[in-house]
Amino acid sequence: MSSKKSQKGDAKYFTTTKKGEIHELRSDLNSLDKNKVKDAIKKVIAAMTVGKDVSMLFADVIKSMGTENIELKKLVYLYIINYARSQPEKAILVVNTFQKDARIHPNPLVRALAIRTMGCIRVDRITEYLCDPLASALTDKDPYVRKTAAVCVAKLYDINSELVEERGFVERLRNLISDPNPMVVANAVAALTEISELSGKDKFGINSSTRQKLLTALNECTEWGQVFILDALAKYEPSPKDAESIAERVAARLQHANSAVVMSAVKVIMNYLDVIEDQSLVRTLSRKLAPPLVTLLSSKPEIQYIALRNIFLIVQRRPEILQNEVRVFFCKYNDAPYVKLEKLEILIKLASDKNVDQVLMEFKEYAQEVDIDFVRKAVSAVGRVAIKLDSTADRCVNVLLDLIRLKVDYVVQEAVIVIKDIFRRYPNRFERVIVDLCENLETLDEPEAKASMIWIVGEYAERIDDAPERLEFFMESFNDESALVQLQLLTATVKLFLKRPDGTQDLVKKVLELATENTDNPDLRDRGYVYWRLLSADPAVAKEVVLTEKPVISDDTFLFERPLLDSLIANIGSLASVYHKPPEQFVKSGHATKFTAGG
Amino acid sequence: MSISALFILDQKGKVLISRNYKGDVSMSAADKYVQEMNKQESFLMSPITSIEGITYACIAHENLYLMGATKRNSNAMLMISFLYSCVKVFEGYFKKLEEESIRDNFVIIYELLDEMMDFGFPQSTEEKILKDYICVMEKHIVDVRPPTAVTNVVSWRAEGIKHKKNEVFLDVVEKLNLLVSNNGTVLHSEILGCLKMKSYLSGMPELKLGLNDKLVLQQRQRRLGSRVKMVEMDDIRFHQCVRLARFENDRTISFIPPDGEFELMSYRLDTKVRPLIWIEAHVEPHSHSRIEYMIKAKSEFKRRSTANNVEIYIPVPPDCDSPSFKASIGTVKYVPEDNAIMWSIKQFHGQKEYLMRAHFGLPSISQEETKVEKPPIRVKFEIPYFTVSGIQVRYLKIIDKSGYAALPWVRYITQNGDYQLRMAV
Amino acid sequence: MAEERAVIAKECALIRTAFKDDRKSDCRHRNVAKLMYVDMLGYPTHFGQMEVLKLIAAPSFSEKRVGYLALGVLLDERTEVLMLVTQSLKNDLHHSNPYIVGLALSALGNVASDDISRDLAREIEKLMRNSNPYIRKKATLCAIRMLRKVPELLEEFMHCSLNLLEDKSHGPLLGAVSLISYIVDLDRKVKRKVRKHVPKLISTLRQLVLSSYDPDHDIAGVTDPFLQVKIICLLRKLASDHTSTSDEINDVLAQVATNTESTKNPGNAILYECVQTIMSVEAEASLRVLAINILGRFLINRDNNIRYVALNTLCKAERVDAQAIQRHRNTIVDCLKDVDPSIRKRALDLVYILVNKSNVRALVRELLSFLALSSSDVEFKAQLTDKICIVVERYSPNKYWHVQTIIKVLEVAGNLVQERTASNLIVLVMNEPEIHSYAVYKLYNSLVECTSQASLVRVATWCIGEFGEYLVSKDGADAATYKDQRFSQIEESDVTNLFNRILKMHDCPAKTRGYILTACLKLTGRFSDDSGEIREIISSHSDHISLELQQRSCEYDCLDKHENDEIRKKVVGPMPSVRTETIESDESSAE
Amino acid sequence: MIHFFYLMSRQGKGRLAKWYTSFPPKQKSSMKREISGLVSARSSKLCNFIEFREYKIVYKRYASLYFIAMCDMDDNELLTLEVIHLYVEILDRYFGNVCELDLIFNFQEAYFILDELLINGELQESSKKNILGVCAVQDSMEDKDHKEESIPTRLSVQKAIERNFGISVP
Repeated sequence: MSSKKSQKGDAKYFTTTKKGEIHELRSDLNSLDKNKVKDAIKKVIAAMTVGKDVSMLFADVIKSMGTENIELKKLVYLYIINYARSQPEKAILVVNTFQKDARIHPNPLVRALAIRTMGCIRVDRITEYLCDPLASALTDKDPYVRKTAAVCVAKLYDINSELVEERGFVERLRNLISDPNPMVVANAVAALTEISELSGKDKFGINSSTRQKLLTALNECTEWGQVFILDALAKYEPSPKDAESIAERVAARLQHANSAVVMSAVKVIMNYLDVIEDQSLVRTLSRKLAPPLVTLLSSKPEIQYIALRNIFLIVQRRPEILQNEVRVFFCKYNDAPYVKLEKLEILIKLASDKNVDQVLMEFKEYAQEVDIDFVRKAVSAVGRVAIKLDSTADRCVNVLLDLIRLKVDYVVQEAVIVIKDIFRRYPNRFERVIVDLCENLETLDEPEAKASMIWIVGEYAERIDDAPERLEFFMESFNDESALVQLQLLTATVKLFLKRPDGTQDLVKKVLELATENTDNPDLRDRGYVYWRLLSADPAVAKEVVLTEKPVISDDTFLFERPLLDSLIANIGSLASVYHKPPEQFVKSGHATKFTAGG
Repeated sequence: MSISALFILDQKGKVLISRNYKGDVSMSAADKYVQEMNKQESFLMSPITSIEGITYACIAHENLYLMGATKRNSNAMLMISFLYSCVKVFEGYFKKLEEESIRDNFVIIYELLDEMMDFGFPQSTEEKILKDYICVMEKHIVDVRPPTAVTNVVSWRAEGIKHKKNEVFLDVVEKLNLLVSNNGTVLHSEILGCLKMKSYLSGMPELKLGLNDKLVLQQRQRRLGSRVKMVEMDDIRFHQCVRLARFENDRTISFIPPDGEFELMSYRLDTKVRPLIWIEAHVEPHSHSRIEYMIKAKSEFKRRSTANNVEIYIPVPPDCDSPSFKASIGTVKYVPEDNAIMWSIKQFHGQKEYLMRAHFGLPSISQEETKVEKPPIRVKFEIPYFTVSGIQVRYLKIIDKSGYAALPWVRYITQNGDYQLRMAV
Repeated sequence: MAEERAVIAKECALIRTAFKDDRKSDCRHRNVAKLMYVDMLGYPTHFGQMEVLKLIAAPSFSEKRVGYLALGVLLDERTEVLMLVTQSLKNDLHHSNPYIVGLALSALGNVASDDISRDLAREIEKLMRNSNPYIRKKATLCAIRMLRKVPELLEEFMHCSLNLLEDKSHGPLLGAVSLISYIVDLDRKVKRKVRKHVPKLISTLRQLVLSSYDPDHDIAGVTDPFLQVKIICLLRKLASDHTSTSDEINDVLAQVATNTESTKNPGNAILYECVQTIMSVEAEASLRVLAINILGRFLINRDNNIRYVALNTLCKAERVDAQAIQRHRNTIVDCLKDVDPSIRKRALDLVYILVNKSNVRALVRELLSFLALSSSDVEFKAQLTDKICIVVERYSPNKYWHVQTIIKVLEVAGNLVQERTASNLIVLVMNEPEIHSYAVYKLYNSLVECTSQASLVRVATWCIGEFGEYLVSKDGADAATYKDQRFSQIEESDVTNLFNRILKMHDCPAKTRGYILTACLKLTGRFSDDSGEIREIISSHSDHISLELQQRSCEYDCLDKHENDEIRKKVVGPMPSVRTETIESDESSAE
Repeated sequence: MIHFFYLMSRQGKGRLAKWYTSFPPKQKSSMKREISGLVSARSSKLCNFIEFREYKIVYKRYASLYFIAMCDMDDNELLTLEVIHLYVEILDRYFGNVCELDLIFNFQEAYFILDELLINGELQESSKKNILGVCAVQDSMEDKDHKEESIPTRLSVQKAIERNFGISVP
């Protein structure tokens, strides 16, 4: 079956897939006609683009390396980056031209290109040849070459860190921080940060003069350069005085159009706020953070997402910053699904006595939407607000009851899960709703919902008349249940027996047998034996132990622990802040290096 | 903080072009991501995803995906912002960024990718400057050199620009975002304003812009008297040409503009605004047979203003049929692609109220396993010569060494932003 | 995409409105045809279901044709309105025009529900005897559909289908063989009845194999490979576990195996079926050799498809001819490294079969090194892990090697192994007092190195809890010595520090925490806990959000502090060993 | 048996989809999506079989189209390839040097032919001649109908789709 297609521009290169293709290309590459050669190289690159292996043309392609046509030269270089590693023997052949281009070519564009490309060829033997040209490039008269050379030091460090140390390139890089050109400074900062991360050591040694230079460059360099500098400053551990002056200068960046600049500025300030002693300044700076954060929510959805993940951390750390902004987190119909889920989390965090009615109305609205994930989270959110704010618990429970009455199965399951936590937060306050929950007992099919319901039956066994029958109902499918449910069923049945020993012996015997003899789950078996031994030794002691009073769960159950939160705040804007995991948990190599003050 | 490799994928996840910046992520990593995309509904996937130790940051553009991959704890905001900058640059080069234009320009895209990022560090993403040394037209000349602007303090403007007529156009555009609950309370409203500038000025001009910004004016109130209306902006963001440190100091907006069109600043006002156009909807559904709508539209701005090209979108069920309408003004259309009725009113004067009725049939068989979505009512409009916030340009001073005189032109307009009223049913 | 969606939405709106307009009923079949296209693109078309029924009930052939086609595309057996079509179907099955009967049969064969099958089985049985082969073949396949839905209808179709084996046309014959194959799978008891027809099947097959060129049924030089394969497959079903039938078909299988060309795909399809059959019936030794040779050729074939089916056949043939497979061991192990995941998967299944008591050490070593290398394909890695664990459990030459090997697996892929692997290891250790100390030291050392593999963490935690006393005593350390492996005694605080380290990990799952709490409870009876650190861990989860952890923490804390120390001692005593029958039965169910 | 027969363009666009086992709509679309991802990710050097959930996918690419059959695990994969090939050959004879466009504009015919080839996912006829013969007879019966109505339906459906759906040819 055939399909026809118009061909124009570079697209025509994608269609030449005939058998003799390589042969033809080779002869074209060796042609005397410059245009033919150029066309052939484009075809080679096109083939490379669609994933075809054209490495066998290495020797033919590099013949054109010496061309004075920059576009062509770039293509040849691109080819070399791609295939040098698979052809290390031949890669040596190109070193000469590289060195020549890098050192003596009159055009800075070519000099920089050669430096940039050589650094991308990760072949060990070539690396040595890179050192001399790199050394001269670092002091090139053209800033374009210098800024490229700065990055190249980081590349070299990645390939061969010893060589970099040996040749004193790190020292030279530090010198570039004093370069008159802001872009050179920015790239030097980026390279030093990279090298510090790779080595796990502070290669920066920020001191009062470099600090000054960084702040000057911050005002002058490109938006990306500003991000490099801000990220470096965020790692710096300033004295209280330093922190004040730097934070004040950095605050201006909050007005930048580029979201990455804004986020990195927020990171610097959030981290410095802990150090600053002047509380009125802390208040001023905190106040300045809110508006730019809210503005990020009018950006592209992906940016909103990252902003929201970070705001989640920021409001946990400094709740005052956004306490009056709850409305901006209300979900819009056309918000991306991942944005909606994050907004919900923040709404829970920002819910307070002042705004709780409005927030609950919103949750109720969301709980009737189409997206199941979102609906479940909205239901759970209602409960979590109840756990957080004592004064609102009654209202929240009423909303949950309304939702349960809709009889949508996943809404009911989610509600059961969260109501069990409300019971544990406010004992003896909402037991009236048990009746409503029991009505839905048989529709539960998710382990967590089942486990929660079973716990409720066991915990309130003395109030639920038919508690034995209800537990027996679950026990019929004991072997098919997940461990979570089995464990709860075991405990609940033992509790039932201890509370209502009459007529429940058989049931407890049955569950103990199921848990110890019929299972291959060692944990469940242990639990079974613990209960069995307790009950057979002394039921009175068993009662004391199993029904022992449990502390009320606290309102901060869903908060991050302080060390984790600190680590995440230190990483605002980075992937760690998006995953809500410290970097060491998802990054294999690399280190979170702090930059300490060097005087 | 870097992107290890960058991929541009087509709608089905096929790699159209890629660039490996660091070498620690294999180029087949894209396949893993696409597999994951096929497993999940792609629009549900969060923009940052981790699969087997590799993080993927991805944005969707038209029918394409731009994706960056990394193994490190990179700066996520930088990754996403950079991808958007790529889109902007490519659009500047090829008008439309789509499969076709990528295939037709892969050489230039390689060049740009090489110039915009080095070893994962974003470098220059100013389209106008890049065009100075990476061109669509082939240049065989040897001496293409990096423009000084690439590394300059003023990295957004080339030197030696000349225009016959020196002019500046300034458009103040405000968008009103509104979210109304289904019982008619305004949940949230905010104004997103933006100053769009078209600058055709020679040389290296210094510009200074004065607004009726409350903080500035309060300082100088005595001198000006109290007759000027003052606006307090909650947040301001500036183009990188504006001297932020200076603004932080004395709230002076001073800058050397890029040549041509750009967005000078954007601002946000988080104030309670009266909804400019208010809609009430009454719906009567009879399932499996028909559904009826009664819609009331009210303009709540001043009598002498006029909203142009007003479009009111009322959501309807996706499987309704046989539409019929009756409206006291304007035209009504069933727009099946949006599952909505569109009521359009060319000119909606202030302080007016209009009515519209609609009737649809419904099929006797309903769709399997679907829950009814409840999209909101949306309204589009434009009100010229008017800003909701009341912001005004007080002056725009232009100073160049050569001393030419240049004329600034200023226009104001208010539009709808995200303007949503939730439906009761 | 968005563009397409808009175009479709607009078009569908027009179609919906046209459906409601009686004046436009002559456009109906065109609109329904469009809806089929819309459906294929994945958009809803429920509003057109009633119109489909109207088309089917219409008198003209062209409307019926579209209607029935749409029935099979826009509706399926679960569609509620399908029942409404029963009467129309019944009418059309009696129609004088055979093509209209054919349309109804095709549609019925593709979408019949339980109810419709019951209602119309009679009609279908009659049509299977129709004089027109076009109708016979369709009715026969329709019968399969009905049996799929309502197996009790078997008796209804049995007799008729056997008669069809005499059919002269390939269509009905093919259908009959397929139907009988299905029946035989459904009810093994009918095999006896069907076996009477084996001679007929053999002669038909022989004719096909030996026939000269038949232009109507020739596929690349082979006569009707479809029918041949179907017959061979049916013969296999009839002959497996049945000696005399096996004897009966030996000759024809040999004929097929020798006379079928293996250069092209149709021939290979037949050979593939034939080899599978030889492997699973009681074939003569010479025939078996023939089959093994064909497989050998397949295995080294350059065509990946052929290699794939060769591996597939070997997997199925294991029961009979383990020896033959062993011959190809190296080729098969190589296939594990193939770039093609489909081939890798098959090869893995085979390697699993290849392992026996004598080669288990060597093969497992190879698989383990392979496991450590294969990082990319997580799914494959999980399967590989699973297979390694099963063969170790089954063929392990001694318990030390067993424990050591499974721990290695847990270290590399502890997040991928099945629950069963962890619990089996625990039972193994538990039931063998002599390796208690060896295992606990081994696991402790592993855990110190690696806390990221969930299963390893749990197994180790459990064993540390149960056998912790060995860790902190000189005698325990000595008892752990095995060959040149020696261990040194550790401090109680080493254990509590390790537990604390795990608990402090942000992503430490509740399950693991539960294991640690119970282990700590047990350790209160095995350690001195002078420092009170164990007690601290126990009480640390008393207000935990997880029900289970809170319960454990509070219970254990109360027990630990209880004045009646005797009870605590009794509770934390060594766990009774586990009856191993449960484990074995478990193993077999896992296969 | 074949549970699902699917034609897909290289770009992943569905061209024909026929289910012989019914699944809920959501599952259908997710299976389609996954299958299309699995198939198009495989290089031409790999074998034509993929294990997918409890099924096996047998597929083959003909120029710009993938022909995909989702069948039982223990089906004869090589024979299923032959079924696919038989279908392709019949299409080719029916349309005369068939191309993807033929299937786009005449998808009804492609379905009609498939209904003469398979029922309930089982092969009903192995003779190309027979299938082409009965299709021809039915086409002529249809044409006769239309002469009476004097509307050339088949052609007009084609046109309507062309016009209204604005199908973009790949």
